[in-house]
Amino acid sequence: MLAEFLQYLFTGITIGATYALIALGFTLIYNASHVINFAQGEFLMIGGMATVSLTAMGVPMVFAVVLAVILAGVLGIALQRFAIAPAKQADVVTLIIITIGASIFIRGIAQMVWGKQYHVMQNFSTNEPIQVFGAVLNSQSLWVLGVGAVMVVALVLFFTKTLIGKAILATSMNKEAARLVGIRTQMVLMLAFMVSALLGSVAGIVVAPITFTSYDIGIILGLKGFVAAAIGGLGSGVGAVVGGLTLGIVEAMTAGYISSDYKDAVAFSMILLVLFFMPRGLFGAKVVERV
Amino acid sequence: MLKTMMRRAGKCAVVAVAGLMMMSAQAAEPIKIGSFLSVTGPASFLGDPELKTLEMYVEKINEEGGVLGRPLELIHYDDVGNASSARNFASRLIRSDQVDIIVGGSTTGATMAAVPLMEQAQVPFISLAGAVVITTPVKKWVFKTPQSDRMAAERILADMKDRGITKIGLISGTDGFGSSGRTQTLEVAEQMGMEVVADETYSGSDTDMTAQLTNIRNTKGVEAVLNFGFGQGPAIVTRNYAQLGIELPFYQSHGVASDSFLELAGSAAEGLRLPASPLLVPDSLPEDDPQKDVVQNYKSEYEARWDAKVSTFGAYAYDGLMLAVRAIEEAGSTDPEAVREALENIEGYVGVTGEFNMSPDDHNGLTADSFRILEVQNGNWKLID
Amino acid sequence: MTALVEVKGLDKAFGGVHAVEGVSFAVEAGQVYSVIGPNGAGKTTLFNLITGLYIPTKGEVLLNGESTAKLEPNQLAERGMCRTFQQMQICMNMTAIENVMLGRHLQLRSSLFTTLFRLPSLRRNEIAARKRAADLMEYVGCGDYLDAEASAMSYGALKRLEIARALAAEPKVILLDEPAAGLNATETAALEELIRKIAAQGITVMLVEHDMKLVMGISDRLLVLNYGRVLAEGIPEEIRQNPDVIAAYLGG
Amino acid sequence: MLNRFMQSRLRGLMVLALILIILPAFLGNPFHYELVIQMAIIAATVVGLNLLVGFAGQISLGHAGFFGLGAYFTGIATGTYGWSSVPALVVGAIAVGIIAWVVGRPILRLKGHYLSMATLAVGFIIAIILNNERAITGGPDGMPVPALDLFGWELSTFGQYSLFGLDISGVQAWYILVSVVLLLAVWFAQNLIESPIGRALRSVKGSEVAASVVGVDTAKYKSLVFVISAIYASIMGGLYAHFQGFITPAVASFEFSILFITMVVLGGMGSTLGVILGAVVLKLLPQVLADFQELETVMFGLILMLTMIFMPKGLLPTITAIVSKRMRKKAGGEA
Repeated sequence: MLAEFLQYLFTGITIGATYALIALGFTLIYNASHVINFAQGEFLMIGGMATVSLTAMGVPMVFAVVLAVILAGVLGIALQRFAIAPAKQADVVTLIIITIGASIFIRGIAQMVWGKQYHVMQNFSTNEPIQVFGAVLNSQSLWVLGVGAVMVVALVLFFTKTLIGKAILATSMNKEAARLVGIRTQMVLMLAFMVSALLGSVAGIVVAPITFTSYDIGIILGLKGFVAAAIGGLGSGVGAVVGGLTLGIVEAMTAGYISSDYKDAVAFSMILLVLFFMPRGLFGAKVVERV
Repeated sequence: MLKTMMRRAGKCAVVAVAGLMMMSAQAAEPIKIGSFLSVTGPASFLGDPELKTLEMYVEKINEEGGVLGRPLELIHYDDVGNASSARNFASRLIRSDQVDIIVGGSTTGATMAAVPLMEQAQVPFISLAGAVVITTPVKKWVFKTPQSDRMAAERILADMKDRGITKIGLISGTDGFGSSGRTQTLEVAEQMGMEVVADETYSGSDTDMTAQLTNIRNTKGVEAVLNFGFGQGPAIVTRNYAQLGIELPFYQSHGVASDSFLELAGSAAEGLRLPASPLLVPDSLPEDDPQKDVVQNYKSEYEARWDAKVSTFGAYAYDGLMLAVRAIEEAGSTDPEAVREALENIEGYVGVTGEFNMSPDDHNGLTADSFRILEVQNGNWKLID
Repeated sequence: MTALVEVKGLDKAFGGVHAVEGVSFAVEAGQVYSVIGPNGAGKTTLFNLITGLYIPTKGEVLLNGESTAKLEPNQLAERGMCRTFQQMQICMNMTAIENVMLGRHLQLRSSLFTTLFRLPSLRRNEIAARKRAADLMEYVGCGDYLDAEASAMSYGALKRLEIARALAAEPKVILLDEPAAGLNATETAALEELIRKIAAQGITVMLVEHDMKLVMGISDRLLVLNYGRVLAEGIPEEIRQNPDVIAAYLGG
Repeated sequence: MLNRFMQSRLRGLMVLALILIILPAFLGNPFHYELVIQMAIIAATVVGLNLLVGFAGQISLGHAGFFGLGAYFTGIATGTYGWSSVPALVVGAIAVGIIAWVVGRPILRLKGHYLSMATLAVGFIIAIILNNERAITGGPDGMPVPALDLFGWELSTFGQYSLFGLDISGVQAWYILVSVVLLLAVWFAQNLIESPIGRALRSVKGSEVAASVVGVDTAKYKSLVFVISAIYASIMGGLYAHFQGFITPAVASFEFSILFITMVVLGGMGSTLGVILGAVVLKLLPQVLADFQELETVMFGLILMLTMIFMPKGLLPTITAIVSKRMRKKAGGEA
């Protein structure tokens, strides 16, 4: 009984941590620019695929990871600079379509460069699973959780302790005011996209040994990240983490205890339920409309 | 370079270069072979080798003088694994390109979406997809080259029975391949007096199947586990299976019968069995095996041309094209009814997938025996029987 | 006779901060009733409470003797209450005249069937509504914009357009939230004239306004808010001489 | 003035009718007819979606769910239970309308991205159900759908018919049918938009607060337009099923929902003819790009992105704005 439960929990937390990292990426960009970036999943894909192909070319793992993350970061900046920034006045839906176009474009390039096959990435440490009260835990799960935790702490420090982080926060709260006090909002927006891309690519790298990686892995994981962000409440960092973990755990528990057929349906019903009672997600800011 | 250019340009119309060499072919109109395949998208691991095979052998046949003295022209579209675009491209092939025969349909969904059109337009159609519904009940104009999933289920369960297994745990994908395979397995198990005691599914995009496997492990009486699915899902299942330390005999379906599966699953695949065509183990076939030559030739030609590992899915296209050619030759024309009849009466064609014996009641022509049971040993396929 | 609008012990808190606290007053039909007070005194919040956009923390509002506690803004509109906004709410995706015709919404009930087939009755009603809207636009003084897109109009014209829209609904009481804000002297004078005309039609006018000259000139009664509380209430003469009011205004 | 008003109102419809009448002259073979027929079916669907997105400003990322439900209802009713097509389409539309009303009431309270999320979830749930209920829907491999029968007429794309003494092929008959349906869809949409109901809808997009204080029951109108657009989708889904002859759960998929909303945005939100153009462009693009093989995806993404960046208002509104600016300049120059 306990072993079973633990097993589902491990599965849920691992995948949930991935969702959380993606959701954080959504949150970051949403906060800075109020854009829902449907290309978020592609950062994840770039991270995993670039690392795999670089190591295959003989680049040592550590350098491969660093290069992949940098590549994703550059891509994030490019996305903001060339796709989002020129469309300042666009409608919310129009921006969504632009990011969808961007994600199709990135995916197409990746498919041309890296092909359509799935690729394997080795576990960072041992392949031997760890036994905990009869449940087994993939050692890579610990990496996912550990790296996830480090990223969250780093983000918190970034936003509370660094000037750049504070500038992003200020811009998200009031763009005009931020500009008036001398913050270069365009820079800040690019930065937000970059950090978000870094987050995504790191998630893509740590999770790749568990999920494999391919040019199209970003579609569904990106979508799940959006779901997680919405459950938690768009724009809330805590919400993104809680939303991601909740989604992962609910999926695993449903697959384990209820029906694997309807696992995804249950996850989506959960969103409806959450939004039904809390129209702005679990931790979403309560906004009073000014009229 | 030129080759890749050619592939990219146009509809991949590999029209005869052989025209100059063959006097008769010079004047002759090409025979149009239409194809719609899932070259990109989630089923690209099927469509990609299939297209490569078709391109390569159409070229080869043209170099050797074509069919009935006429060159072949391959007209191909990519349906991205989407059934409605498959249907639309099938319609384009029939109505706009006016092809003589169609060899294509990587997935069952794509095939079935095109079937009503083929039946109405009366165009011979050789499908490359697996599900038993494609040719059962028999449809006048529809044939197929892969063994059906039903045969795979029969073959797997028979092998289990030989090992004294009667209670199995089943885990399948929710995609077309997995869910049709699941249905067939449930039916076959009942006929063979075996019991499916656990029945789990996962969706194509899932990244962890530990929860489902835990359920199967905890089900009382499971003696072996069968995973029916294709794509990366079965590789994840295999790895999760190993991580959970499940000791029971493990079976996969023919959906993952390729070397890339071994790469993905790694050492976790050790000891698992699956039914496959002998293409994966050409060298371990006995000398007197009728398939030995054709299998070895296809493998070496494909690998030389594309610098990529051969897969059993490409072989479906090989057999499809060869059956089409043979039928046209026997019919002596491209008259659809004549070609259809010739197809229906093909007997003793030894292909890469197996030996085909078509009949009006059987538009597949293969038996479950054409599947060989392979086991993964030391990271390689090993022929069991 | 009961008051048209009666406010009883109204209270609204935003996360512990009381924007409006214990406010009570009554407006008789036909009056011009103004709410004044320094910035942040809670005037707009009060209007939002009265028109059902906010739900009060405590207290209630009676319209024609009926409690409005459970009524949505649109239900209040059905009962004859209409308003304009400090931050204008114009539908920029529509033409000017359509904005005013929107105000006729309650008078233009037509079934889905009639609409889909555009039956003659609908066409007749539309023509009449358009005529009425055009008249109202002339009435409030933006007749020049009959064919214009709302997005092409000037600020002052939009302010008047909003009033026209409210009037199109044939309200019993109209609430104007800072109608003179951002207007120049000439425009303000025109506005004062307009408010007088509206009041002369027998429509009760409630007004939030900063322009003292305007307010004192046209109001029958005044309510002075400070920090969400009632500082004073009465006719203009009383308010002018109220020492608390003077202190609040001079001190603030 | 009134005359001009009437003229401008029906001008778009007449242009569309004219195009549909002339078009067959340019259709070389039955496949071209098929493409146009599909375009028309999809176009009518997005005309309905545009009522919701373009006019009422409520984003739906799950509209294919209703399209799929309509398609499957028709498929199952006619295929499995032997109904005739017209009742299947009508009952399907009613059923889908009720479903839309039931799910619409709670989720339409949501705003912005939360509404997108909720509609996305509804679409996904529908697709998952269609995928999983094998016994009824045939599962992921899909199900065949019989040919459309119109009051005893069986309309197969391979048939031969005679209409008023004229011999027409099956695809031509279909072409006439969907042309009429599309024109009706546009006519209904325009009638709706230019009515008190339509104004109420547009005001919900323009300013929900303004709408509510003049008496518009915004919740009611949001539900109404949600249901209407779902009914559009359901009927067109049913026709699509008949036309295709075979449906898979992909008709209800997220990708399809995204395609619909992209057609609306690309063509021009709030422009009925615009979204039809959007449907035509996005339906044609894959056929054109099919020749580019591996570059297809890249080019599709690039075209989508660039169009939206440089024409954020959509194709048709941008084009008309440019044209009318030119004409004004010309007129100004002459005067």
